[in-house]
Amino acid sequence: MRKYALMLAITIMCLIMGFGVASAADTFKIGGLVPITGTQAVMAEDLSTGLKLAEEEVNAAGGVLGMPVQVIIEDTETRPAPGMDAARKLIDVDKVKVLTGGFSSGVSLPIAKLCQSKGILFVVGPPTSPLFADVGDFVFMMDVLDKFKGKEIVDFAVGDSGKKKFGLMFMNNAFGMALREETINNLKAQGAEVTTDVVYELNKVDYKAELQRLFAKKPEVIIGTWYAKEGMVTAKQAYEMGFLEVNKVPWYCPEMVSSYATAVKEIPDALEGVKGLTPLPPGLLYTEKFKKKMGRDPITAYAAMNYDAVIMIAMAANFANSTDPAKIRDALWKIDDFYRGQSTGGDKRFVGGGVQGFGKYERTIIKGGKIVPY
Amino acid sequence: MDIAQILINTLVRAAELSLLAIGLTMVFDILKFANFAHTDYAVLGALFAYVFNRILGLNLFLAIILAAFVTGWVGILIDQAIFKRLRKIGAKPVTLMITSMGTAIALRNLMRLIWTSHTKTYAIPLQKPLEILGARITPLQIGIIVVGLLSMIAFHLLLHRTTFGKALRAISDNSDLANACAIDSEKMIKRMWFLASAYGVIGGSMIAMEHLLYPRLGFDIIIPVFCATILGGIGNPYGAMLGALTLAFAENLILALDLAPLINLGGLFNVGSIQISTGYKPAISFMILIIVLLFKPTGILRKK
Amino acid sequence: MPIINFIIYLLTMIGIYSLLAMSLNFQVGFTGLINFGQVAFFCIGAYTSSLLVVNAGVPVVVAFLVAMALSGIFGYIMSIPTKSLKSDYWAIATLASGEIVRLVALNEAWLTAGPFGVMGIPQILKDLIPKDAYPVFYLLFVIACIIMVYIFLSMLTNSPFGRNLKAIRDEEELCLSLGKDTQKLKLQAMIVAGTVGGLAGSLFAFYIQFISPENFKPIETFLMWAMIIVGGRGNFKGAIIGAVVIQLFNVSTRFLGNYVPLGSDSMAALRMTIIGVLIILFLLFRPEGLIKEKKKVYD
Amino acid sequence: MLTIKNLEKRFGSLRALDDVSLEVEDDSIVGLIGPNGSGKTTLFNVVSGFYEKDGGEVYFKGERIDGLPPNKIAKKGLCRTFQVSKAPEKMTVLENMLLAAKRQLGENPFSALFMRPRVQKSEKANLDMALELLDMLQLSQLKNDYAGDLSGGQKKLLSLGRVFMLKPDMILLDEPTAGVNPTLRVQLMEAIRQLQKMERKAFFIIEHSMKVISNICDKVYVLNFGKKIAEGTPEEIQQNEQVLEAYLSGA
Amino acid sequence: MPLLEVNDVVSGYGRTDVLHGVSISIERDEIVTIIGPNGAGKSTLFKTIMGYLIPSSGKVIFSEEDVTRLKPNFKVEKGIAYVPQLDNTFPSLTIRENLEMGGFSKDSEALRQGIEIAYSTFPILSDRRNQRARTLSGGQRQMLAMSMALMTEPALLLLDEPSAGLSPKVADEVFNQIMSLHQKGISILIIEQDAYRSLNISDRGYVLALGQNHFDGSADTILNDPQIKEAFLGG
Repeated sequence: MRKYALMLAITIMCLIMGFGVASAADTFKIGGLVPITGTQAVMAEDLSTGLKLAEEEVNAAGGVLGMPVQVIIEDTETRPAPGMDAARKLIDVDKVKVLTGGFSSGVSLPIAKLCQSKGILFVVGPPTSPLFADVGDFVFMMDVLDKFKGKEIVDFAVGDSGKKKFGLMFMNNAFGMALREETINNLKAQGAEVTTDVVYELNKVDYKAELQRLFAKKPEVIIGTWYAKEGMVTAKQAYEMGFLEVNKVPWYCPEMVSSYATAVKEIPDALEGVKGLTPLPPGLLYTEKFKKKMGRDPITAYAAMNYDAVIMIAMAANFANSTDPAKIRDALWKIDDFYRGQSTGGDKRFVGGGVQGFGKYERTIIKGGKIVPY
Repeated sequence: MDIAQILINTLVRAAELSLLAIGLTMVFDILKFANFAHTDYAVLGALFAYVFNRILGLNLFLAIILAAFVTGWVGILIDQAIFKRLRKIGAKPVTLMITSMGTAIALRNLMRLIWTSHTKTYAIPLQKPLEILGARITPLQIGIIVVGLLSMIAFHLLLHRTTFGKALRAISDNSDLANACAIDSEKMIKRMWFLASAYGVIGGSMIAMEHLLYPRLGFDIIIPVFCATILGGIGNPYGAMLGALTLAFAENLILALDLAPLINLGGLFNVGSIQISTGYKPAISFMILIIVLLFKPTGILRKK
Repeated sequence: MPIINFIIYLLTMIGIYSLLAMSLNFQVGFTGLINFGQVAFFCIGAYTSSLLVVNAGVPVVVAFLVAMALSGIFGYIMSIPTKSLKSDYWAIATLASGEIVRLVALNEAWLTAGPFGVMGIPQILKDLIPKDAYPVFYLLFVIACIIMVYIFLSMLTNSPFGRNLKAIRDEEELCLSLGKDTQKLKLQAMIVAGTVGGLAGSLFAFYIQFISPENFKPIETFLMWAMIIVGGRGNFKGAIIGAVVIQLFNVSTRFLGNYVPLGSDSMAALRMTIIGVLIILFLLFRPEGLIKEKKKVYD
Repeated sequence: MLTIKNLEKRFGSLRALDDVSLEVEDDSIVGLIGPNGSGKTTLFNVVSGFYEKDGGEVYFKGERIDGLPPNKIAKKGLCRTFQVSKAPEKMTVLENMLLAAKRQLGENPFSALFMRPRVQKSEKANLDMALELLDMLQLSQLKNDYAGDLSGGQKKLLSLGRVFMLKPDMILLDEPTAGVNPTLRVQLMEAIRQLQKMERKAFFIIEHSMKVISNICDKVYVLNFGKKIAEGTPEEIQQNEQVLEAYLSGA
Repeated sequence: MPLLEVNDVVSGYGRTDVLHGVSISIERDEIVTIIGPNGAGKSTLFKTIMGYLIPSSGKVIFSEEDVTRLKPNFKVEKGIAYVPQLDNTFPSLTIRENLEMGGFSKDSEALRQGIEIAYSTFPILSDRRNQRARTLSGGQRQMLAMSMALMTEPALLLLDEPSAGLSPKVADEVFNQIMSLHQKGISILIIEQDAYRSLNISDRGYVLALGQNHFDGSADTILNDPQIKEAFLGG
């Protein structure tokens, strides 16, 4: 009995000490949700850096209403329940009024609903699900919707290859399936045929059977998207199975950077000639800052969205001359015309439902181990 | 359906899986529990090999051998620290199994603490595929199949030609009697852990070479390895190889199968091609596992 | 007071997990069924109740009951192989069946909306409760459920039925020789456990109001196991204490970041390492857990 | 009461039971003897349903019972004890006794929950009976100890008590007196005989001690190599040449 | 000084003691039989002598050396060999491999010689050397088990019910073999349940009951003691 009483006491002490520190100082706090562990952990460092860079920059420029900005980063573990823990902790314990970041739509959606119901502003960073638009007026998005991305990639692939038989390969999660749906709709609208439509489970090490299936019906063009780990394995295996010969069957990818950022460094030869969309370039300013801080190139473009989100929140708060989320919300609609962002082509104007309407995607190709404009 | 390619993919995957399955089955055979941490040992070894290869610049082959050696000792160390104590207090196999689950979680996250979650690769160039009978295979894959095969033969010889192997079989048959034959079973168990972990490392490094390497890899491969082991009959090393082959073949074949002819019954119905959704691929090994357990609980090859 | 809100949230989650841990303890601690697929009950309960309400407009009470029934039926299905399988083989089979349930939820998009998850799960009795009091109301609701389940399970385990289960756990052959249909008993135990798990799933779904297959990965089962190992098997207080300890530990490490100079990735890795080590240490040095199984004494 | 016809059981090439036929009459005590490894326990295991037979038939009260699972056979009133007594580790002696009681209402989860008064009433009755039996077996001071902590002899007694709780029509006892101290052993035999007389139960006993056998058995069967080599009254058996040769080897 | 001395040993499984203070001793060149009913603790005594069980009190002394807490494999190296009751061979190993296991601690030359001796003593083993042990009949299995135990050239041989499950004829053969081993200078300790045959070849005997010494004396005394005869010999 004594032992467990002691343990409980220690745990509660930890909690109380945590509370004590968390509720200190006179700062403007922004909650940053980052998938530090779990399936998307590979990008965590970049995503956090995006947030931290913006924080430093805002503070160097005088902060918000004279207060320094503090971005409190919490781990979502890429799972909904701990994501909820993180958001609750930020809102209830750290008393943040504004949240940003997020990665998987599946993790961020319940948080968005929570924010809406509590009157907390949530400027969603990388997630792209159209469902965010329906949540309510406290939710904004920094990335372009799948709807736009789907059309963009189909336009690119159909126009560029001039072929009509498509094989699709998308990951089996909210992001992948939404993109797949938009892609299929757009392909049908363009009169193209989908011969095979492969969905794959994340975090496996062998995708040969899926690739075999993808090519079983002899598609003429491939459209597919991955995360870094799966992109690397799939590219390697496709190459080794003779499926990655872009002069025979061209490959298009709606998410070049997140799919191939690792692969392009490790196995550039395999990916030579793969085309796709890049939500970049992140402004030179951002890339340089990132390089200066981390001493390397960013892996993912999504981090720039986190950066933009923090800057825009700070600008809006200053513009509204208030830290009230509702006022910041209204101000966001007013400042979006003025802000040249670092992500998705720089245009950060919101349209109905608080989503990005004008983001541009650059058509890119992999050449000599680099993603370059096509 | 491209049978030749399916066969080659099957062989490569089976070679990797069976190296891992052998270690698992050996531990089960001697200590009678399913070691959930087994693939994590393998990944730990693969990460050691990465350190030797990429950071110390050692030849990859040497790096893997060295890593297998180091990890073998880690396996012994963990056994001495954890499993031996449990054996001493006469814990049930189920307790050992749950403990190994705890060990797996601790080890996996410790690796993440040390090496971060980022993916890693060895210093080997991208492989150009060769064409054989219309199927593609890379030299590395040929190497994997050969190493797999050689390791299996070595394992067979070890079990049947060396005193240590015979002693292992004796302990597996009847450990009390083995003790009465002056066989120091604790010493043999130590060596067994060394061997199981080392074999795991070879399998793990081959997966790392052929696919990717990251600390969570152990968790992502444990189910197929378990499946192969049980499929062949736990405690039987040849069963483990057969199980690995069967599983690898099923995974590759089932996704390629077109069920339409089965349902159309020679023109009775007219359905287009019906294929199992690739989203269910991870379920294949589970389903096979459950079906085998239901109808032949001892696996394909009955033990002894 | 926002901190109070956070504590209420935490307690609610602890409550839901302690239901799951109690259900698992009923299987492991009382019947000796090593279930590594406990998360399946959680998943089935959550999906059934929320889909019935969201898609079919069924009243919440009915949805809860159907969810519990369905997950009980799944318990029944899971119990069938115990007839021919040894306990460790069965354990691995349950691990597989837990994953299969998740994969079905992920792939049968026509029913479950696949990876997008079930949106728009309404709050129970939303109109009757003032908004500010709602979290407290739900917490009380969960606590009421725990008390009910606690009484329900204690009554069962203290009855001749529970005695039979304990006998199966300790000496199955003896039980057979005394004319007990052990297969039927296991089946009944799994149905009971499934029902409780289904209740926890429903409570979770209607609290979070959004569920997706990502909620139901094998790691959840592992956490439940950690709870009953730390708390102690063979009694339900242990399950609750275990849930409190593990959940508090999980959350408190979020605050530890303020003091320990470690990155968040390392922090999270460290947290899981510690949970793993905790399990090992408990099994090695205090196998009965924090709270021992109570001896039933007659006078 | 029990009729066994041409029973066979093989383990691989070993014939553990080879064409064994025997009978146990209503309210009689029958002994089964034979050297180690002669198939006595195997016979019990087959009759009580723990092993599957390879041939032959088993009838109990005129009903065929071979092929039934052990619990069904036990329910029909044919119960057994084990050579190495089984004792659930974390259940007290009293719980063990109550466990065995027959047709308990509370064994069904529904009635356990919703018919508590009646369940408690039957528990009370069972409890009284259990205490009485424990008294007789001299275990009552241990009633709240874990069964796993008992000594081998005490476990034997407990297993007898459990079987009596079941109120079966016939009991198979596998070496009931091994490891039990001699004074208690006499009492035990006395108890068995009384039970047989008062309640008209049949007993089928594996024993090593000839003394026990000749004291209480009406009839004895002798097994060797899975074959029945003799049957008769204890006196007859002790005179039987073949038995002396096989079992008492050279005496 | 006796070869083996067991002094007032208390031992058992887990928390349950089976032996409550048992003492026996064997001189060199003796055959000693321990009899007693099932559950008397005979096998427990052997397991305690061999070191599978560590006694909670008491001592086991072999060749004037305290070996109470030594693990079984070291006891074998010291010169005690043990043939368990029924599971006394490795069924999935071949006969030759079984013999190799028997002589596990020997170097290869000694091993080869040992195997040759075993083959010449039991030609049937030689004929079936590459077959698995599970194919052997009961008597052959017992011979193999004894040959395995002899591979270590022990000074003391512990036999747990050597005639269990054997037909009288085969049992006679086994006992003849035991006699001839004894003539080679090996001391032998036998457990028997129904023990006429083994008492007949023994010098002395012990009667164990309920985990305690009940009686000891020369084999003839035991065989002719009417009380023991009635209580333990089934006569």
